[in-house]
Amino acid sequence: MSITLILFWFLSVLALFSAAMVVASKNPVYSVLWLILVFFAISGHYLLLNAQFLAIVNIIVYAGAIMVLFLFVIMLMNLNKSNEPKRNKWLNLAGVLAGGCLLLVLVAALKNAETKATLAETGTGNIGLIENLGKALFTDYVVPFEISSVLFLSAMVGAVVLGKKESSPDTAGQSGKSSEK
Amino acid sequence: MPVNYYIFLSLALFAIGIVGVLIRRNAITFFMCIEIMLNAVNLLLVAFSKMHHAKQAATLATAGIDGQIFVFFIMVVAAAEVSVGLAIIVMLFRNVHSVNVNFLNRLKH
Amino acid sequence: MNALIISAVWGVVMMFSGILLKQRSGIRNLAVAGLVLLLVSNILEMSGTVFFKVELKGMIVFDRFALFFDSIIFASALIYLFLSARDMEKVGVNYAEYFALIFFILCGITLVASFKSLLILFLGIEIVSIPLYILTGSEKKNLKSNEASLKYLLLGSFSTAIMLMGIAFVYGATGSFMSAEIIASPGTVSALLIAGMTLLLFSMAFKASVVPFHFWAPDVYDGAPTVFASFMATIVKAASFIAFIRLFNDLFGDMKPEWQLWMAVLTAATLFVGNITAVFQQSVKRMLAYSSVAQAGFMMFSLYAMNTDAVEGLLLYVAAYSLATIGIFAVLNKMSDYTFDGFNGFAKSQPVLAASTTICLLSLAGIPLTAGFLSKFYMLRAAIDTHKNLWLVIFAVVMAAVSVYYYFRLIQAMYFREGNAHEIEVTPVFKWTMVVVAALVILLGIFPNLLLYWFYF
Amino acid sequence: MQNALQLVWLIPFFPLIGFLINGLFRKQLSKSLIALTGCGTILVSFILSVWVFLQVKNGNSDVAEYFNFISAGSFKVPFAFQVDALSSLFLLIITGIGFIIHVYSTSYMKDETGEHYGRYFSYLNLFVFSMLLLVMGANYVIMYLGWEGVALCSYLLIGYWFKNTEYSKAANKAFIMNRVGDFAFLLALFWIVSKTGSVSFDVVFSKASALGTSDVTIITLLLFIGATAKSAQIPLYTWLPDAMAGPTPVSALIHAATMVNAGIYMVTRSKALYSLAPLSQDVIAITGLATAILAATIAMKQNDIKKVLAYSTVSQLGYIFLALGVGAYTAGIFHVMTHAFFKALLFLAAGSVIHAMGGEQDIRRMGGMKGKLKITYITFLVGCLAISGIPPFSGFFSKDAILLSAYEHNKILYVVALFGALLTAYYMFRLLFLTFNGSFRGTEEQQHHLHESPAAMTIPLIILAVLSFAGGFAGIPDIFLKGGDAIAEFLSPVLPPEGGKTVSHSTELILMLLTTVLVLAVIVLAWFRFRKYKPEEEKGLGKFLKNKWYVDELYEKIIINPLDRFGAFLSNVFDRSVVDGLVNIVGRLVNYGSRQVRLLQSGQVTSYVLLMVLSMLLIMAVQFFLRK
Amino acid sequence: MSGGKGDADNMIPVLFILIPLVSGLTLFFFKNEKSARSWALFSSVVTLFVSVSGLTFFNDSNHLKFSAEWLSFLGSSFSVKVDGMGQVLCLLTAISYPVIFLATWKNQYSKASSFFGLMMLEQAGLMGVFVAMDALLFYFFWEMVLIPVYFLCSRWGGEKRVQATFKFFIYTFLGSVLMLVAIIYLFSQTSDHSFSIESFYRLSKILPAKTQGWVFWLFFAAFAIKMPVFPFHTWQPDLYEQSNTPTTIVLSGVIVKMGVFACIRWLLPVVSVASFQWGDVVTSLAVTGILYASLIAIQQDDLKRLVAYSSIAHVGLMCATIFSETTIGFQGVMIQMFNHGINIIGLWIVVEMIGKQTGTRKISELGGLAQKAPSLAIFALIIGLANLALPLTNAFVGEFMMFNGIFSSGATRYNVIFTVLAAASIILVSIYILNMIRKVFYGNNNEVTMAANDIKWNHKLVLSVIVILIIWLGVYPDSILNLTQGLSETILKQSDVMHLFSGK
Repeated sequence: MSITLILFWFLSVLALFSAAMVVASKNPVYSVLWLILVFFAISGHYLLLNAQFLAIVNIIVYAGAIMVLFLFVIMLMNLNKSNEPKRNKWLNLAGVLAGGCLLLVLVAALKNAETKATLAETGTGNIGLIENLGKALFTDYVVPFEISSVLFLSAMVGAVVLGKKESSPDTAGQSGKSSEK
Repeated sequence: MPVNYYIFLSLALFAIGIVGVLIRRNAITFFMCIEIMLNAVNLLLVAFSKMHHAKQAATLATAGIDGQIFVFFIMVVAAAEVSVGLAIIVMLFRNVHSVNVNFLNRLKH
Repeated sequence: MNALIISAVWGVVMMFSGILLKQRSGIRNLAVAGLVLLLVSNILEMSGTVFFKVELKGMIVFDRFALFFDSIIFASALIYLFLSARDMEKVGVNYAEYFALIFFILCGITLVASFKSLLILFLGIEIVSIPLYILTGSEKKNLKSNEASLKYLLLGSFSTAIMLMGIAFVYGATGSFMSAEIIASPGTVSALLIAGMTLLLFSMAFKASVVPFHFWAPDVYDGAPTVFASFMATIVKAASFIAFIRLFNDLFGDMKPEWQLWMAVLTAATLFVGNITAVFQQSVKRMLAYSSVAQAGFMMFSLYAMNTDAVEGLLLYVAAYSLATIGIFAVLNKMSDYTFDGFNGFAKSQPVLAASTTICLLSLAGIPLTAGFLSKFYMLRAAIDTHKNLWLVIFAVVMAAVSVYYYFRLIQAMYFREGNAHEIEVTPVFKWTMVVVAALVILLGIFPNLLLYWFYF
Repeated sequence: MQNALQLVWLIPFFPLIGFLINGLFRKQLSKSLIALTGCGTILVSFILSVWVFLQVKNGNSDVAEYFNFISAGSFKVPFAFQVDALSSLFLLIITGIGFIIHVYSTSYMKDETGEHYGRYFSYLNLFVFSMLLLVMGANYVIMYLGWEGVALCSYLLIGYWFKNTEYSKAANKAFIMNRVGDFAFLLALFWIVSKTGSVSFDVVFSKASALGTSDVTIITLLLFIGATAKSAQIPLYTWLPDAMAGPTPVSALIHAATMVNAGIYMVTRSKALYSLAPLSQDVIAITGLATAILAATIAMKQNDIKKVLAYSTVSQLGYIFLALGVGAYTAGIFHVMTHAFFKALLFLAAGSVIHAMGGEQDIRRMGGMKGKLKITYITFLVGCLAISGIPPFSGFFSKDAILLSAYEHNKILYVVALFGALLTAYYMFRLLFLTFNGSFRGTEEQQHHLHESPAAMTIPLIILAVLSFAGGFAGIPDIFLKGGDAIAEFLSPVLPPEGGKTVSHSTELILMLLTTVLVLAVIVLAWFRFRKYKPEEEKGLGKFLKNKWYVDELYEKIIINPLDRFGAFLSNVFDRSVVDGLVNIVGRLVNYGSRQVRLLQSGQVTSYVLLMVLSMLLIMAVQFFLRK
Repeated sequence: MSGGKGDADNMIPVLFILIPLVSGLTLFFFKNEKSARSWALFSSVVTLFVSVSGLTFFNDSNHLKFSAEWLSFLGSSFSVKVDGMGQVLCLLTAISYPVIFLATWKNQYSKASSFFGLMMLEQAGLMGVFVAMDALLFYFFWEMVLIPVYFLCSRWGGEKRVQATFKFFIYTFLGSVLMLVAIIYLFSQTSDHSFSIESFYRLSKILPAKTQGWVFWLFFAAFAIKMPVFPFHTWQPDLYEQSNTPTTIVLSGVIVKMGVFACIRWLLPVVSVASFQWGDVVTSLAVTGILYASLIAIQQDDLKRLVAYSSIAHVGLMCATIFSETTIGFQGVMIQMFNHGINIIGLWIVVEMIGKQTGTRKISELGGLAQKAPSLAIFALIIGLANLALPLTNAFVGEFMMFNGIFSSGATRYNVIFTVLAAASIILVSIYILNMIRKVFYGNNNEVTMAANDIKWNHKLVLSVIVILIIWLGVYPDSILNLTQGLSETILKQSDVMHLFSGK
């Protein structure tokens, strides 16, 4: 058993377990922490696949930025186990069963796919390096890259719209009332 | 590494994400589960990109790079989505002091 | 290309207009000007005048179909602005920002209408979706709006995840995101590709609010501020369908046997649930929400049939449906009471508006000599041309008869019930725009080639 | 003169004109003008009919075609009139008797207001017009036009006093019963059309022999059912007695000259068909005889002067059908003619009585009127003698001819028919004695009021009495006068005599004698019984007969009531609950479905996702594992 | 669409549609009730004039045909033609409108301009249905009739009008859309991808029997609901009872003929094999309906409902006759469409007058009206007698021919049974008509009828026109039969499939 394989299994188990714990934890703060662990495990996989740039970005963007944002929000709201909503046992069971079945169906469908014998190269290949990716991003993918700026702009505007205090509560109140009817 | 492993791993993660969506009522956790699903997709894309690279590197040195670029864009979008999403959740929390996704059901039937 | 860049730029312009212009009418006029510019430039592009030359690497292709569709969308949006721009003031204080978001959405729509790469599709859909989450929640103090926004966000991102998984599978099977290369990829249809296709089907069905992925739609349309609900239910829905049809026509056209049955099943389910559920609604707004689901069922026919008729018909359908729904929503927006009873006696107090609304409703119900009829006609014809699953067509027309029930309930309320429909104030512009809408609906119903001619010329 | 016969359209045309003038200008015209128009037009028709009769007697006959009434592909119905012996004879009877009745009416109805007077005469003219149409039609469709026309007129005239609900009910009954017959007639017509492709008499009769026996039998039976309604035979006779609701002259018109003869005319006209269908002939004979007896028994116990006469009509018509059934068409027609005379006489005389009594019709309140109403009495007596068949009154000859034919055909028929003849004599003289003999049983006021009718009424009576007496001489049997049977000779182009007589002269003479003796005996019996009459309650058989065998009640029970209840069930239960209910259930199902389906929209994000995932699961599973 | 003077010659069918359409649209802008009323009457008289001139001066195929480019990319065109049946029915439509306007001259309507506008639009639609020679165009007009009716009935009428109309509307709409499916399907089967009637007629020999079977039912659903044939009739009595008289008159006088008309033009010749195969079933339904409706009519107390059920019975007979596929039957149906239209218009006017004079339509509350309103009584009697098909009135000719048609039909083995059952209705019809007349007009006055007056000159005029038509066509029906002769034979030839089955 090669080191790669051992690493693969280790990271896989880690990712799956952490993911499961994200779902299972009662306290959202724990969920965030477990989720960060998932991200790390997946970054490990990226490294294994020689996609260093993505591994780093994954840590920075997800674990670093997004998850921190989550944490802030959770803390802002002061959420903890106690105000975690009650769940319906049967519904949960149905959820687990549905997800499991979906997994089963997909796995069964794909286990004999033509990719069965194909390998994803690990350790080698330099497409994941920042130099190559950067080159591709700013040549072939420059248009989508620019377009994604529109996305950010709109997200930014959105944050403003949603976050800014209503200066004239009267109008808002009125309209709110009117649609309540 | 057989690409099947990655497929199954991603699917498993994806499924966990779905299960999470199904059983958690907390909007934030709900959101986190979606992040798990996105990550599963990312992992799969990277694996496929490496697979295609392995297959086609002989003809095209940058074969498979598009998969990784896509992952990059997914991360970008996810970030934007999360920012907006959390803004909405906060706005809601301000109004009703709850993040239970099922707590609000004025809109039904 | 013109439209893509101008819409993005104009979105930014609108962002700043909020700071620079104090007059709301100024903002409004600016938006209208932008939209006119968009429309004109787009029509110019149809005749070959492209302002911007950008190397797109084949990821976006502005073909005739896309441009034509864009023109329809911009024209609809223009009418939408004429009718409803004033009402956005009621929603909240960020007047300029709403316009900015709308322009961003239009930008996204041009993307989904002309994508040749799944990456662009993904980006386009997100550019459309994220501003929509915000617009839905823009009435911040209104709990319904909040709730709708949250539901939309959660379900929307869930569907995004599904879509991405689908894209990943497709990529795995073919090694590319470009439609040309996906079609050209050798070998038989693999399980991976089918799985990807199916997942994409789900997520697109979600965006197009096709049953059983429609659950968000009624709640969101109901909860969102009416002005934006109208925008979502028409222009955005149309965009989803265009994306849907492009995806399945360009990428999976060869795999028709794999998905045609599902299209049929989804069509039937959508028609059934949409129409049947709408019957019992008491709120006109919610009825319209369900009706939009039901109308999606008819649009699904174009996907099911996927032939020339279908594509042509979808364009007409989009135009007819958008016109009529925008009109009705605009009137609804003026009302203080959204229930059917709120419309009682409306014809007495506002005969012109009532007549225009009636024409819009007739169009939605598919009564001949309105655009709605011809578009439905196209759909049915396309479906019948497939020479199979005729039960579906019969089922559809039966459901169309059911739809008459709820559309005509509104007509009844307006005309035949004594009521105290509150005096509403409308500007002459509004009135005339409604008349124009009604006239267009009828004109398109009699001479659809006025519209479709442009598609071919 | 062949072309001249093309002008026969003038015969029905004048009554039509009379109808239009009187009908449209009834408010403007004075009564005398109305009377003049009414009678004048018929008189012109009568004169024309005489002229036509003479033409026909000279051996002319013609089918006058005017225009296409109906055409569809090869099927054509021309509007055509037929002039031959049969129709010309009927023309005479109709216009002649009709004219007399018109004249009589001018006086009888003089108390009516101008408007109603005009209405009355317009109806009468229309009646004559319809009947003329019926007998002149050269095909079954034209005949049918008149056929329903007379039904309409009888409806109008029976319900003439429309304020009286009972009268208008009787009118309805008459029309509807006739419709039942029409229904059969129409079916026969369809049958004829589909088998022969034509309705013209000449074409149909020439093709008749090519038809199968079953076809002919069905056609003839259906036609006969039609005839039973019009000519009041079992089972469709009950309308006729009720038809007494109309003014008395109308009854005379219906019973003597027009309506009831329609069936006989039609059967006679269709002789070519009937002669091919022995079964139908037997049916006709038996029905006719049964009707004759049934009606006679009922007539014995009736107390309404007009009702007695009505049942006697039914009975006499039964005789005529008996004649037709046994193939003695000439005898039948002969009896039609004589019956027209004496029945018109009897009715008009009864009218005179009623007139004198101020509208009273119940014979139990009459009696002893022969002193005051001499002319009426004598003419009535003539009528009674004629109908009873006392030689040499007209009824004797015609009835005898029928009885003889029955004897030739079947002895049993003869015996029963003879019995009927005795009953006739019995009830007629009962009527006569109760009305005119004995002491007056009415009120003082009525007695004071008794008077003979004016000349406009008595002159017609006298004319008719003469005819009733002498009418029989048109058909004197061979044994009395060789070639005396003028009527048979006249009719021979249409109704050629069939075979020789099988009965010897001596037998014939014995039979005549027997009949006469028996009838006289019955009259004597009646004399003793009713000379001094005291009303008494009927019991047992008498009550049964008085209530007309409870036939009306029977019809009510077995046909009308069930139909009515069934209709009510359909209307109130089936149509509302089942047919409309099904439609409404669909609507309610949609509504119910709506209420149920919308529960899916629970408002809970989790359940939305769950439903989405489940559908994904389902589609995936089917896609990958169940298809192919 | 319109051209110079040269084209004006063949514009008659277009004028049929255009005059009411334009006048209807302009009517919506009228403010004054009186002028709206006069304008509507005027334009309907103009239409009548045009239609009469189409029968007389311009009675050749040149003038009665028109075709223009429209929706050509869909395979459709604006092609209209007035053939024999079209002439008859257009004439009926044209006559009925002035008659209705005159008869209801004094009726008051809120928003009269809309009322008359909708009436005229309805007329335009009706004309269109009768002259359309293109399936899609036909469908357009078919629905175009429905919309004004919906508004007319819902807005002006009895208390429960809205529900009754709604039911009617959804019911008929369902039928129409099913027909639409059939039309599109047939279109997709035509060799030249065209909606023209010729292309459709060519299909009858091509389509396999099974396909024809369900296409037939899709079509027939629409027609059966419109006619209506038992058991699709339940909308009718309710609607007639509730809606306003002018609309009811048009509905029962002309609109129900659409179903019969459509069967002849679009059903029999197009799916002739199926029409033959299913003929027995349809005829059974129709015959059941005849007896059923007649029995129910006897029970009705409301005059309007009585007329409604009587109409069901009469139309049922037409329906049954169509499927007998005989020349005489066809001719009978053609003339009866006109006759029944005239008669029932007359009957409605009488009913309306009774209601106007006494304030009630309940038979049980009426009586003795003949003393107060003798003219009305006479007209009622004549029209009633025409309705029960008395000879020398128009309906007799039609019914006689139709019964004959059914009886001599080679298309069914049960012709005798059908005829016997159908013809039994002549007894039932006389029962309910005469009972109605007796109970309403005869007998003595009561307090309801005491105050009644006789009818006015305008009603006398209108009813006289109707009576003249009744008698004229009763005495000389050939004037219409000549018009339709050719068409009946053409249609029959086109739909003749018996040879296919004669082996069996």
